[in-house]
Amino acid sequence: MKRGALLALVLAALTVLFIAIGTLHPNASARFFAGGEGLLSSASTPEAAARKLGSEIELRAWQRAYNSLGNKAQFTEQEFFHDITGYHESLRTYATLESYEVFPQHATASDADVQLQLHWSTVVGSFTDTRNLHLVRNGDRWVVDWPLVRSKVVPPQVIAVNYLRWDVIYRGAGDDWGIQDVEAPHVRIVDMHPVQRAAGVVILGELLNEDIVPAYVSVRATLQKKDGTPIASEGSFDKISHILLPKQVTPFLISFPNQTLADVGSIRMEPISALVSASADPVIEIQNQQLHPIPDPALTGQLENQSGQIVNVAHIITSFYNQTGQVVWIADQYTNRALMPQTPVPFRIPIPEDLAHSISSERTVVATYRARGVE
Amino acid sequence: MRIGWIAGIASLAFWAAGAAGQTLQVPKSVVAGAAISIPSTGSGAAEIYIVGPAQVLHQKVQLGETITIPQGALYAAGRYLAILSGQSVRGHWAFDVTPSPDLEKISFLARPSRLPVGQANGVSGTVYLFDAYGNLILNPVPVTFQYAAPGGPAQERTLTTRDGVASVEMNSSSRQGNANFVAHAGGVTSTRVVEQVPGDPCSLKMTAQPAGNQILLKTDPVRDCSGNAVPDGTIVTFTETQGDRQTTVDVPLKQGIAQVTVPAEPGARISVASGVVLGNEIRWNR
Amino acid sequence: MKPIDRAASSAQPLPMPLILLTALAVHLPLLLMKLPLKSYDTNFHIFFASHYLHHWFNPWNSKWYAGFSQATYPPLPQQWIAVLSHVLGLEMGYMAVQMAAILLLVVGVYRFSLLWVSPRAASFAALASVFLGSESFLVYSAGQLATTSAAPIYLNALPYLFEWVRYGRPRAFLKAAILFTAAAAAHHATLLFGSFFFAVPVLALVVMDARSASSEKSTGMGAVAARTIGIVVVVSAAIALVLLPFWIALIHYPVTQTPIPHASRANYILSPQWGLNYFVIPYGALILAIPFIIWRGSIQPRLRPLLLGFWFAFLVGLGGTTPVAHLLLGRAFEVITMERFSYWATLLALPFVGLLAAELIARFRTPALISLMVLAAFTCGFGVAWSTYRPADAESFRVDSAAAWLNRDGHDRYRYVTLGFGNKISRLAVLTDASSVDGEWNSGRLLPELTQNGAGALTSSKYFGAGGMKALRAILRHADHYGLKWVLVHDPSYDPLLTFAGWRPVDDLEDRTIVIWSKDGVPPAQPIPSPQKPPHWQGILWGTLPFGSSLLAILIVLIPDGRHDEEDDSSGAVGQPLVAGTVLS
Amino acid sequence: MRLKLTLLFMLTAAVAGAQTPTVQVAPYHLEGSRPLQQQTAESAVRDYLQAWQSLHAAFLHNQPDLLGRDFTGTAQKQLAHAIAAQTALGLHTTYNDQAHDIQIVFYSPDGLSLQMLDTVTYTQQVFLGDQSIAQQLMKARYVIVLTPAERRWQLRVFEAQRP
Repeated sequence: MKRGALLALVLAALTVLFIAIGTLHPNASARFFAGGEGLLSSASTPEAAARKLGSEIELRAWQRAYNSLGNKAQFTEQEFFHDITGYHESLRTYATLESYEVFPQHATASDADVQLQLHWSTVVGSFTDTRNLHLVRNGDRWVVDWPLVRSKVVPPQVIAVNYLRWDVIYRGAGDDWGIQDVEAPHVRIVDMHPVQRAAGVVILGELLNEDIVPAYVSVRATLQKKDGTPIASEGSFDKISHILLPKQVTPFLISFPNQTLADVGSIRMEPISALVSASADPVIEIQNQQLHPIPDPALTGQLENQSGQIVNVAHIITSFYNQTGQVVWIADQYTNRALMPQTPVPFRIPIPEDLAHSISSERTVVATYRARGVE
Repeated sequence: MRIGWIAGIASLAFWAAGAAGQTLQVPKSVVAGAAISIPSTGSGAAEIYIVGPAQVLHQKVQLGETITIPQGALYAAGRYLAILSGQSVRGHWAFDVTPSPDLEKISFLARPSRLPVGQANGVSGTVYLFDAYGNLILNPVPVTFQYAAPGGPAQERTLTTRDGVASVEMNSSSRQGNANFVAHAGGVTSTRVVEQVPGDPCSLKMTAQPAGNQILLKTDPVRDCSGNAVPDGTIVTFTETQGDRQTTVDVPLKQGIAQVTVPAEPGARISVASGVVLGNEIRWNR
Repeated sequence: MKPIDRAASSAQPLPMPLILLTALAVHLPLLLMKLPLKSYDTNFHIFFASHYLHHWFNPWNSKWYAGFSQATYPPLPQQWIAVLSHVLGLEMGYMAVQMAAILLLVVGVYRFSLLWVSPRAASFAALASVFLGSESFLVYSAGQLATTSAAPIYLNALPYLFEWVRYGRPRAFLKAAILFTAAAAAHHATLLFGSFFFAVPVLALVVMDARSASSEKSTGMGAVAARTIGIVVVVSAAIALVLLPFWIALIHYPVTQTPIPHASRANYILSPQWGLNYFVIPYGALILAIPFIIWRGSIQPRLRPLLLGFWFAFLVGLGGTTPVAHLLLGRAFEVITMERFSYWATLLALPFVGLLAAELIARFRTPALISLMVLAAFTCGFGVAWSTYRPADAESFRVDSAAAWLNRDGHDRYRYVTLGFGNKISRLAVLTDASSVDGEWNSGRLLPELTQNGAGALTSSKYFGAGGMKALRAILRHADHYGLKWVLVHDPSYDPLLTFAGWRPVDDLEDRTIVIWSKDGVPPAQPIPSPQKPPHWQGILWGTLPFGSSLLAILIVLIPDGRHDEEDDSSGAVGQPLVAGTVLS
Repeated sequence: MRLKLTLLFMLTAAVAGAQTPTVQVAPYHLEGSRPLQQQTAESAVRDYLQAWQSLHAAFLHNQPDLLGRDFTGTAQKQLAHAIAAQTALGLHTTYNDQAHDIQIVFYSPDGLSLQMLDTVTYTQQVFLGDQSIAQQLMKARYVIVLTPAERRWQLRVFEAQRP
C-alpha cells in the first residue's frame, strides 16, 4: 500500500513538473502557436516592451496591443489597426507577420528609442515595416508611444473618367482554321540581354506592344546547348507588366537559377500575347525618380494615382541602363499600401551594389491591381 | 511459335489457290461519293471490306452478282484495299478514291486581321480548296483574289492552285478602315475583313502651360504619316527631367490627344514619346 | 473482503448485445447524417477509396501532386470503403466502415479490460467507449478513420497476446499474429506506438501473473521471453510482407519534408484554444477520473503496468505542454500529430473508468448511475458537436460545379490548383478526372517546389506564412512544366499574386465565390516521370495482402477459442481478490 | 508466282515492321515571301514522321485518342471515324511505313500552314479478330498540310492518291 501511494505521488508530481517546465520553457512549436513569447515576457526593459508589442501584433491581438500603448489617447484602436493593416484593401490587409526584430537606438533612465522592424509575408513576397518607437518608463514597466501614420484624406470630389475600355468577343471552342478570326496582338522584343549573376543566368529585356489593341503579354525563354538541346525553360512570371496598352513598353526579367552562361549555345525567346479586355485607366504618374549611389544604391520616387479609383496594389518595374543605353539590370517592388487618388506613395527599389556604378539612367513602369468586384 | 508459322504459311497457300476461281473486277479508281459497281464471278455468300486510313466500309454480297456501293458511302479520298472474305474464298485489290472535281468549300486564311496602313505585301491570303466531302481538290483550279481597301484602288490577282493550294500577298492602302479581301473560285466565294490601322505616330508635338504649381502638358492631335488619327488608348509617355530627378507618366490618348499635369520644376526638360517615336522637347523656365 | 467488493465482483456484467445496441443507437443516426463529411480527413479517405475503386491493383494516383503513390498510406479501411461502395456508394461505404470500427472498439475494450478488471467493470469500460470524447472527436471532427479502425483491431489482438505468452496456446498465437497484421494494414502508426503503450503493459501483466500464480499454473520467465520474441518476429515478418510496398516507399523516399506546424504540438496552457481542442474535448469527463486512475493504478500492483502505459500516452498526448513528447519522439515530434496519443491514453484509461463506474454504482446505486450517464452524454455530445463550433473549414461551399467545369470542354487536359478550398480539395479530386499539383497527403508528395518549403496544402498557402507563399510561387512559376493552366480561387486575397504572375480570370462559379483563372501558352499536361511509381508486382501485392489480412482476421476470429478457456478465464482478474481502497474520497 | 511474292512479302513485312523507315527529304525551293528556316523544316518533317507512328498505333489498337497529339481538323476526324468503323467490324489494321520520299512544296506567308508531298511505301495488313485477311505492299503519293499547334506541327490534311 505504501509503495503504491508513493508511486501515485511520484507520478502526480512528475506530471505537474513536466507541465511547469513545458510552460515556462516552451519548445519551438509551443512558442509558434503561443505567439512567439512565453509567459516570462514582460515590459521590464524597453526592448522587452517592444518585443511584447511585436508578438501581440503577430498574434493579431489588436486590443491587447492598443491597450499597452502609452499614447493611445491620441488615436482610436481602429486607427491603430488600420495604420498596420492599411486603410484600404492592400497587401497589408492579408499579410502575416513572419518575424520581428528590435534594435535599441538610445536610452536614458526615463525614456528610450527603439527601432521595431516588422517582417511581413504577403502573397507576392515579403516587406519590412520599420517603426521608430519612443518608450517612456512608467514605474517598473516601459510603455510604447506608437508613431501613427495617418492616411491623407482625399477631398470629396467627382473625377470624370472617360478613358477608353476594350472588350473582346472570343472565338468559340471550335476549330479556328480558315475562318474569320482576330489574331493575337502583335508584340515585339525590342531589347534582350543575358547576363551571368551569382544565382544563375538572368535574361533582361523589353517588350513593345506595337499593335492598336491592348495585349496580355508574357515571355518564355529556353536555354539551349550548342547542339540545340534544351537546358532549361523559364517564364517571366511576375517580373513583367502583363497588360500593355498600344505602344506601351514593359521590361521583363527571366531568371534561370543554378545555370551557367558558358554552357548556353543559344536562347529561344517566345513572347506570348493574347487579346484581353482592358481599361486605359488608372493613369499613374511616377514622380521624383532619383538614383542613389553606393553605399546604399537604390531608385526612389513616389507614385501618384491620377484617376478617381483606388489602386489596391501597384507593381513598380524599372529598367536600369548604362551609358550606351543598354539594359544592365531590372528590379521591381510592390507598394504595400493602396494608392488613393492624388495621394503620393513613396517607393524605394534597391540596386545590386556591383552594378550601381554602371547605371546612368532608368525607365520605370507601373502595373496595377484593383480588388475583385470593384468595377 | 514455330507451329504457328507453319500453319500460317499453309493457310496462306490454300487461300491463294482457292481464290483463283472466284474474283472481283475492282475499278482502278473512283470519284469520292460516287456509286460504285463491282462485277463479281463465282457463287455463294461472302463479305466485302473496303479498308483505308480515311474510311472503313463493310457489306454482305452474293458472288456472281454485281456488287453496288451506294452513292455517298465511300467519300474520303485515298488509297484503299477491297477485301473479299467468305467461307472458301478470299482476295484483295487496291484502288483509289479521288476527290470530286466539284469545289464546295474554300479555306481562306487571310493574315493579319489588323495591319498598319501603307504596308507593301502586308496582307497574305492562302486558300485550300475542298470538295463536298472535305477532300483537298488536287487538280489545278483558277482562283481570283480581290482586295478592296478605303483610299486605294481595288487590287485583283488570279492564280492557279497547285496540289490544292494557292497564295497571294496584297498591299494595305494609305487610309485606315476595314478592307474586304475576297477569294473566288469555281462559283464559291470567301470574304475576310482586314482592319487597316494607323501606323506609328509621325509628328508628336506637345505644348506646356502653367496650371497652378503644376504644368499642363498637352499634345496636338496625334496622327500617323498618312494623316490617320492614331487610335485612342495609344500610350504617350511624358518625361520631365530636372537635374538627377525625373518624373514620367504613360498617358493613353483620349479623343486623339494626350493630356496630363506634372509638377512644375524650374529649368526642367520635358520630352514626349510614343513607342519608338520621339516628339519635341520643352525647357520649362517659369 | 469488504461488502462493497463482494457486491461489485459478484454482480453480473452488462450484456454485450446491450452495449453494442447502445453504440448503434448513439452513432448510427450521426453516421447516417454523414456528419463526418464535415471533418478534416474524411474526404481524404474517400478520395483514396475512390482511386482503389477504379484502380485496385495500381496505387499510382495521378490526381494529386502530378502523380503520387497511395502505397505511402496503409490501405485497409480505404479498400473496404471501395468494396462497400459497390453497394452503398463511397460516402455511405465510409460511414459503414466507421460504424464497424466503433462496434469493434466496444468488443476490443471489453476483452482488453478483462485482462485487468472484473467482467462487470470491463463491461462498463466497453459502455464508456461508446461515449468516449476522443473517439467522437476523431470520428466527427478529425475524420481519422485509419486511427479509429486500427485501434479496435489492435485491442482485440492484445488478449490473445496475453493468452499466448502466458499459456502458450498456438490458437491464440495465430489469432494475435493475424489481428496485429490487420491492425498494421489499417494504420502503421497505431502498431508502432501501440506496442509501447499497450503491448508492454500486457507483457508486464503476464510476468506479474506468472509469478503470483500457483506452482502448477506458473510459467517460467524463459518461456515468457521465448514466446514474446517468437510472436514479435512473426508479426514483424508478416507486417513487412503485407505492407512491403509501403516500407519500400518509406525507405526510398523517407519523409524529409521541412516540418509543418500543427496545433496539436502547441502548449495547451499558453494556447488555451488548442488546449480546449486537443485536451478538454477528447478527455471530457474523464479528466475527473485522472486522480482515481493514478491512485488506484498505483496502489494495486496488478494495474501498475496499465497505469504507466496510460501515463506515458497521456504526457505525449499533451503535445508541447510538456517536454516529454519532444524528448521521446525527437524529430518525429515535428512530423506526426499528437491527438492520436490522447486517443490511446483514453483507451488505456477505460478499464479504470469501468472499475470506477462499477464501484460507484455498487455503492451509490441510482444517483451514481444518473451522474455517470450525464457525464458520458456531455462528453460524447461535445466530441460529436465540436466540428460545429470549430469546423474543419470556416466556410462550407460546394465544389461540384468546379468539378463539372474541369470535366467539360477538355479542361482536364491541363492540371489545376485550388486556393482557399481547404480540405474540400479531396472531394473535388473525387469528382473530377483532372490532375492537380496539390494534395492533402504531405508524406506522399515529391514535387521539389512543395517539399523544400515548410508548407502544407497549396490551397492554404497563406496560412503557412512565407514558406507557404514561397511554395505557391514556385509551383506557379513552373506552370508550363506541369501543364498547370487553371487556378480555382475561393479566397480573393490571392488575386494580386495571380494578376502579377500572369493569370487572368476566365470564368466564375457559385455566384462569383469561385473564380477560375487561366494562363496563356501553357501546353497540355504530360505525365511527370517519377521514380516513386510502384512497379506492377507491388500493385498486385498492395491489392491482395492488406485486404486479405482483414478477411483472414474475420475468419480466424470466428474460430472458437478452444477447451482451455472454460477453466481459467484469460482475464486473471476474476480470481484475484480486489483490494478495496477508499473508492472516492 | 503470286504465292512466292506474298510469302516473300510477309517475311519482309514482319522484318521491316521492326525497322525505322528510310526517309529522303528533297531540297525545297519555295516561292512565297516567307523564308522557311532549316529548324522549322526539320521539326515539321520530324513531327510528320512521328504522326505515322501514332497512326500505326491508333489503328493497331483501335485507340483514336492516340491521334490527338499529331492530327487535327479534317484529318483527325476522318481517321478517328475510320478507327471507330473498323472497331465495330472487329477489324484492326497495321500501316507499316517503310520508305518516305518527302518534298516541302509550300510555306504560307503567314507561317500558319506548310504543305508536303510524300511518296510513301507502306504495308497495309488487315486483321479480322486475330486472323490476317489481307496484306498488301502499297505505294501512294500523300498530300499533307501541317499547321502549328502549341508545341509541334499537326497534320490537318492527310490525303493519298496514286503515285
